[in-house]
Parts: sequence; C-alpha cells; structure tokens
Amino acid sequence: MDGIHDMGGMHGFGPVDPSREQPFSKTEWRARMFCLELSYTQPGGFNVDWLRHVLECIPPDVYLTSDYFDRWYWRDVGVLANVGWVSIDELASGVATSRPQDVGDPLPPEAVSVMLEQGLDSRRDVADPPAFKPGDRVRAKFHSPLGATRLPRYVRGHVGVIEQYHGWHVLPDANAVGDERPEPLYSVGFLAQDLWSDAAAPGDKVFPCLWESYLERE
Amino acid sequence: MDGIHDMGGMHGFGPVDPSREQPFSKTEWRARMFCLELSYTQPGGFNVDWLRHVLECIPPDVYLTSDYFDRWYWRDVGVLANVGWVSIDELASGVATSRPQDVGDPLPPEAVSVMLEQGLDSRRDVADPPAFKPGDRVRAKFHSPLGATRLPRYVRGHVGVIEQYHGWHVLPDANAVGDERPEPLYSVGFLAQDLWSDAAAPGDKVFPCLWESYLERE
Amino acid sequence: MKVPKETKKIMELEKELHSHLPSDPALRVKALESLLVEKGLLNSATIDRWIEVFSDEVGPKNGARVVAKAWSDEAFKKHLMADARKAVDELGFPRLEANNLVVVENTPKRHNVVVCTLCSCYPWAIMGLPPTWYRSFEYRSRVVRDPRGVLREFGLELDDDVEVRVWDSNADVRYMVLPERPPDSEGLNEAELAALVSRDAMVGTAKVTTTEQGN
Amino acid sequence: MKVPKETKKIMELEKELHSHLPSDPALRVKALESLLVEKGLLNSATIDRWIEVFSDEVGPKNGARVVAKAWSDEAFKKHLMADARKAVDELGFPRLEANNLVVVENTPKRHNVVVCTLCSCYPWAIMGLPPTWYRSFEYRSRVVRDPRGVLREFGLELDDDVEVRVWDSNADVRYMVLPERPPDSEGLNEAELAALVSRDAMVGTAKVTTTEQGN
Repeated sequence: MDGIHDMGGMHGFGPVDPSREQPFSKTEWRARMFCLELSYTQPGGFNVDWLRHVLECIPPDVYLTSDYFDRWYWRDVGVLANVGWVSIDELASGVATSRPQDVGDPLPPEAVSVMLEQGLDSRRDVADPPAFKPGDRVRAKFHSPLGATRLPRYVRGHVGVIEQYHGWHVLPDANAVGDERPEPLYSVGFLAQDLWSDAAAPGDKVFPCLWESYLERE
Repeated sequence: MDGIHDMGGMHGFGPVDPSREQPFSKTEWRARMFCLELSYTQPGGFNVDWLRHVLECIPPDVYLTSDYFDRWYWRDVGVLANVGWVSIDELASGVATSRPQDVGDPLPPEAVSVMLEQGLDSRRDVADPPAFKPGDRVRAKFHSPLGATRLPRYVRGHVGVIEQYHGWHVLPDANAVGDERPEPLYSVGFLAQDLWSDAAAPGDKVFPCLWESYLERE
Repeated sequence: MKVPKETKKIMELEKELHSHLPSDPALRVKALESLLVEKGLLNSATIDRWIEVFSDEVGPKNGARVVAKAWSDEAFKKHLMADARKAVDELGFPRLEANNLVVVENTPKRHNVVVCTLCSCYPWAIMGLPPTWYRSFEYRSRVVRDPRGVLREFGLELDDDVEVRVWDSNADVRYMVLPERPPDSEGLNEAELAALVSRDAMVGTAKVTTTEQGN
Repeated sequence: MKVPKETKKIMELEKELHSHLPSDPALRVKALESLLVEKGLLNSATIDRWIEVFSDEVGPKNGARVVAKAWSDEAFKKHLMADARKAVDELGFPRLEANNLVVVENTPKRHNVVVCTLCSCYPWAIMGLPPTWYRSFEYRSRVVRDPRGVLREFGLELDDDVEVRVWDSNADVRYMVLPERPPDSEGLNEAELAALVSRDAMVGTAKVTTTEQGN
C-alpha cells in the first residue's frame, strides 16, 4: 500500500533529536499501551502482518500527528472494532455492554516468559532452493497493492544486488489476510546514488529485505 | 522533492465529499488570503515556482492538518520571513517594527484588470525543435532533487507515450531558484495498469505534463 | 532584490514559524494583512478588488459559454480543440492561469477528468476558483489511481468500455473538459445550453443533462 | 475465528474511530484497558509483568554482552557473524523479536546503521525497546537517504572514504551493529568492555569509546 507509513526517503522531516527519551513505568500510558498489545486476546489470533497493515490504515493526518504508542492504540481498537468485539460507545465510556463468546481466558502473567523466550518467527522450514544467490542483480517490481506489503516504495523500479539469503519466510502480503505462503527472503543492496538524486557519497548502500516475488532478475 | 505534497496515487485518504463548498466574500479570511497572495509585493518579484516550492517545505504534519488557504498563509509568511521582511514577533502582533527599503508602492486596485487579462506564462518563444514527437515512447527518470521539481513521483521509472507537445516552458527546477531555462514540455500518457497494482480498467490512462529533461527515450 | 533560496533553510523556517504563531488562521491572516499594509507592501483595496473579480467577473459561467459555443458552432469547436487559448480570446475572456489552455473532449467512449496532484492548479480565468473538493487531499491523491471510484462518489458511473483519461495539471498547462452535449438539447440556443453546463462537468466529475442547472 | 480483512473497510473504520473518540491518549488507553479486562480479553497483571520484563530483564545490556564477548572471543565472533541467533542462544538470551538476528560489523572503512522505514522493528530481546528517536519520522524518513547528515546530528562525523551501509528492518530480520572495539581497551575484561557499549552504538548512531558510559 502506498501509505504515509512508507516514509523511507521522504523529504520534509527535520533533524533527529537524539536526546528525546520517554519514561517507561507501570503508570505510564505508553508503557501500558505497548504491553497491552502483547497481552490481549486478538480476534483470529496474533498476526503481526495484519496488525502492521491495520496501523497503515490510520488516516495520514492522524498518523503524522499521533504519538508512536497512540498509533498502537488506533491500530488495536481498529483490530477489535473490525470484528465487533468493541464499539465506539464502549471505547469512549470504558464500560462493556457485551462480551465476546468462546474466547477462553486472557493471557496470564505466567505466559510472559514463554513468549519472551520464544517470540514468533516468520521463517518456515522449506528445503527448496531460492531463485537468486548472492551477487545476482535484481530489480524491485512496481508492486503497490491496496493491502499489506513490505516492499518499500523507495526501491521500486531500481536495480540492486543480492547480499544475503535468509531462508523462506511467510509473505506479508498473503499472511496479513490469513494465507501462509513462504518465499525466499533476501537482503538486497542498492547504491544510494541510484535511489536518490541528492545522495552524498558514491559507495553508500541501502539494504532492505525483499521477498522473492518482489524481485525480477535483471 | 519527495514531499508530502506529491500525493498522486497515495492510499489512505477517504472518499471525496463533492458537496463541500467554502464561502467567498470580503470578510472571509480564506478569500482575503487568496487575494492577498495576488496583491502583495514579493521579494525578488513574483515567481510561481519558488512559491510552490516554499509551500512544499511546510512540515508534513502541518501540511496535512491545515486548511488549503492556511497553507497559502504558511507559504507567504515563509517567503517574507526568508528575506527578513517580516519577523515572528511582527506576525504574532500584526505590528510592524521595521519597513523594507526601496520596494516602491504596493499594487493598486487599478492593476488588477491588467493582471487578470494577461496572467503569467511559463511559455517562451524558442524555435528549436523538441527531441520527442507524439507517439514516441519515453521513460520518466528517477529525478527527486532536494529542491523544486514538478515530476510527480507516481510516474518515475515508468514508460509512457508522448501525447502532445506544448512548446518550450521554463523548467520549474531551475526557475524556482531564479534560473530561467526553458525546455520542451509534453503531455505524456501512462497506462494506469503500468502505474498502479490496483488499477481497475485496462484502457485507462494518466497524463502528467513532463519537461524534456525529466524524460529519456525508451 | 536577490532572494536566498535554500530548501533546507526554508524547511527549518517553516517549522519555526508554525511553532511560534497562534493556531487560528483567521487571526493570523488578519494580522498579516495589517502588517503588510503598515510595511507598505500591500494595499487592502487591491484585495477587495480581487475578491470582486472572483465573485462576479470570472467563474464557471465563462467556461460554460465556451462549451455552449463549441456545441453550437463547428468552426469554433475546431479552433478550440486546435488552439484553445486563441479560440477563447475570441470570446474576450481573460488569461490569468489559462495562458496554456487545452480542451479535452468527452465522447461516448472516452471520459476526461482533470486534477492537479502536486497543488491545485486550475484555469482561473475560464473557470473561477477551484471547488473545495478539487483542492482536497482525497481528490488529489485518489483520482489518478482510482478515477472510476472517485467519479462514483460524484454519482457518475462509467461503463467498463469507456476509456478514462486523467489529466494532471502539474505544469502550467490548464485543462477544461468539453462535456458531451445532452441528446435532448437540439432546440436550445447558446445561452440556454450554457445554463446547463456545470462547473463539475468542465472538470470531468459530472455529465451535462437537460434536467440539471449549471452552477 | 475468521476475521474479515478488507483494507478499505479498515480505513473507513479508523477514520470513524478517530472522529468519535476523545483526544487524550492517556484517557483512551486507560478506558481500553478497563474495557478489555471487563470483556475477559485481558489480564492487567500480564501488562504489569511485561512492563517488569522490559524495565529489568531485557535491554541494551544484553546486546552489550554480545558485543563484549565478540571482541574478546574470536571463536564466538565467528559464530556470531555466521549465525547470530545460535551464537546468542549460547548466552541464554530470549528470542522475542530477534529470531532472525543478523550482526553487521563496523570496520575502519565501513559503518553500519539500522532503521525500520515502515514502522519501527527492533530486536527487543537483545536490545530492549527502541529509542524514541528510532521511532521518529525524522529518523525513519531521513537515515536511508542522508545517513551522514543524520549521524552528524548524533555527533558522529564519518570520513568520506568510509562506506555507509543502512539496513532497513522492513522484514522479520533484525540487525545489531557490532561496533569497532576502542583501541585503548586492551586491558579490559568482558564485563568492563560491556559497560562501554551504548545502545546507540549497537544501532549504529554512535561509536564506542573508553571515555563514555553505556546506557
């Protein structure tokens, strides 16, 4: 999706402020929002690609004017409202008027260490060989569906070189909508001077991770 | 410049509301702002490409959350503050603490009809033949300087067909910074299906106007 | 006067201006007008005069006259399609923001629609001020990508076999759509025809019918 | 449960939610927590537990230990560069958001820096929560395009003959930068070395020196 989230290379944002830090404690709303996301029962089960896509669907002006963890709020209430588990009235009042059926018990505190230990992994155990090998020249496709994708706009149409092969990973475009379709994943190196008219140095490179179907042989 | 203004094809904006209309009268701030822009003495003289570029330099979040004519305000105070003709304190108070020298008299009401009659014209009288003719296949370059340009991002890297030749027009990239450099200008037709992964109909086309240096023969 | 023109400096300046000035645009615009008058850079009567011009003298009625004449006069139409600027000069219309006018013609199999994706360029002298929706982010971002979806929001449903052509006014070329003449309009004279032609029909977001009033 | 997943519908829904709910995020988040608890979808103690984890148990100290060990133990470093995940497993670190860890090594002629342009992906289990600046639009948009300018804002000036490599964590691969070991650190043991390694050095926006404390 050609959304506001796809901001790699966008002009117009000012200097980075390295000194900015935000507090993190049990009474801070940002900390609670971040950890709420890891704790609540999600409809259909946790799917990081769907969550990311819902975040991308926040209106562009809201996206640019909301705090980072407030965008997580908008994402999560979107995920919940989409299936009817919460309503606008309930979100405004904080008072439940209905309760979803057959959702089991919520995640207990004891489950945290297992989640922390294991995390989730988009990699799948597929033995088939990848189409490209390090050193191969590839072109990123003009691929911008109205839906989830993780092909950044700044490399579309550009030629890069396969740097590293990372095994087979589920394709976000399909996984976001519940279709698990693993593909070979590569780090691909692009010369900054090919990507940007105003790139400063001749040897500098940018390496996004690209799934095989995002690429064609050059 | 890869700015927020270059929004052709961006996803995330909602439906158009055709019924929205804004009042236009002598007491409306929007009308006054619009007409102020046509009336005030601009440093270095009126240069539409510079004005457009300054508008593009508004911070992206301000751009997306400001009224159209409020963006004109931010542009014009930027143009004026850039040369020191107005200060932040003066803009906040509305009270002048200094006055620019040698600016002559402001535009009188009698000058309006002449401006209206004649307008401004980016076309220049150059007899040299253009490089391309209708029917030629061309590719839009990846051209995205940190500065003025009128090459929309959505056609960069794509192949189109010259539809119409419009004579020689000053190149905005150069004109914005005071360098008048006319070039042949063309309407170029691109197949919607080449530009967008989610284009609906096979025959639909998009026609931006592109200067010759934005294009290479395909 | 030589004006310094550095993009990075302007970006910083715009950020600074925005962070220091009050939020109400009506107040800020009022203060700006007073300030520029005090500084000898602006005459408020000139603003008043421009507002009169855009309220009374230029507007979509100009474009509607062009359309009606093109429907009624084959030689004029030929001239208009070949060199719109010169043809429109014949009608005595001004040129502000319309020096490089191009007219694109709708047919039963081809529908044209106009946008400016980068700002909101529009042929002022022929059509007046652009509609609010024309300046909206929704229209600017979406009509190049999903013209049929956008036109549906205007109540205009196009058949699949109609080719849609979207014209981006990103340069100083300005477009006006010549809509299709309604089939049941044979008996009407130019003035009656002009009264049917809406602003939206000349941008390409509406068709002309004999039952609708122009605006 | 089968979840309907239509992008257009979600866009409309997000717009509607935003236009109907109060502006203060602290209030909204509080209401959301209560609501989800009432609905049986959330246990507040689980939130508290996660906050403890991210306050005390995972953080840049994990990454700093990895770096110090790589500097001190050539066999470990070789393993780390070949298969970072397995090497880090040896140290007993968890895997959340770091299952596909890749370590990129700085040298006198090559500087690595990490970003996620599309959101703010970061190797939580090894580095903790991303810094506020890492999540900022300024960093996300600019570091892929003007890395040297951004690094200058961190006080890091790179020579022209140093190649800059920017790694975009747009997939589930997570990067950690192995900084250069400071030249005057020969006598230090692993724990002393780890204390020098700052979070920013492992993202690539700082170098490690013997005069600076890790954070």
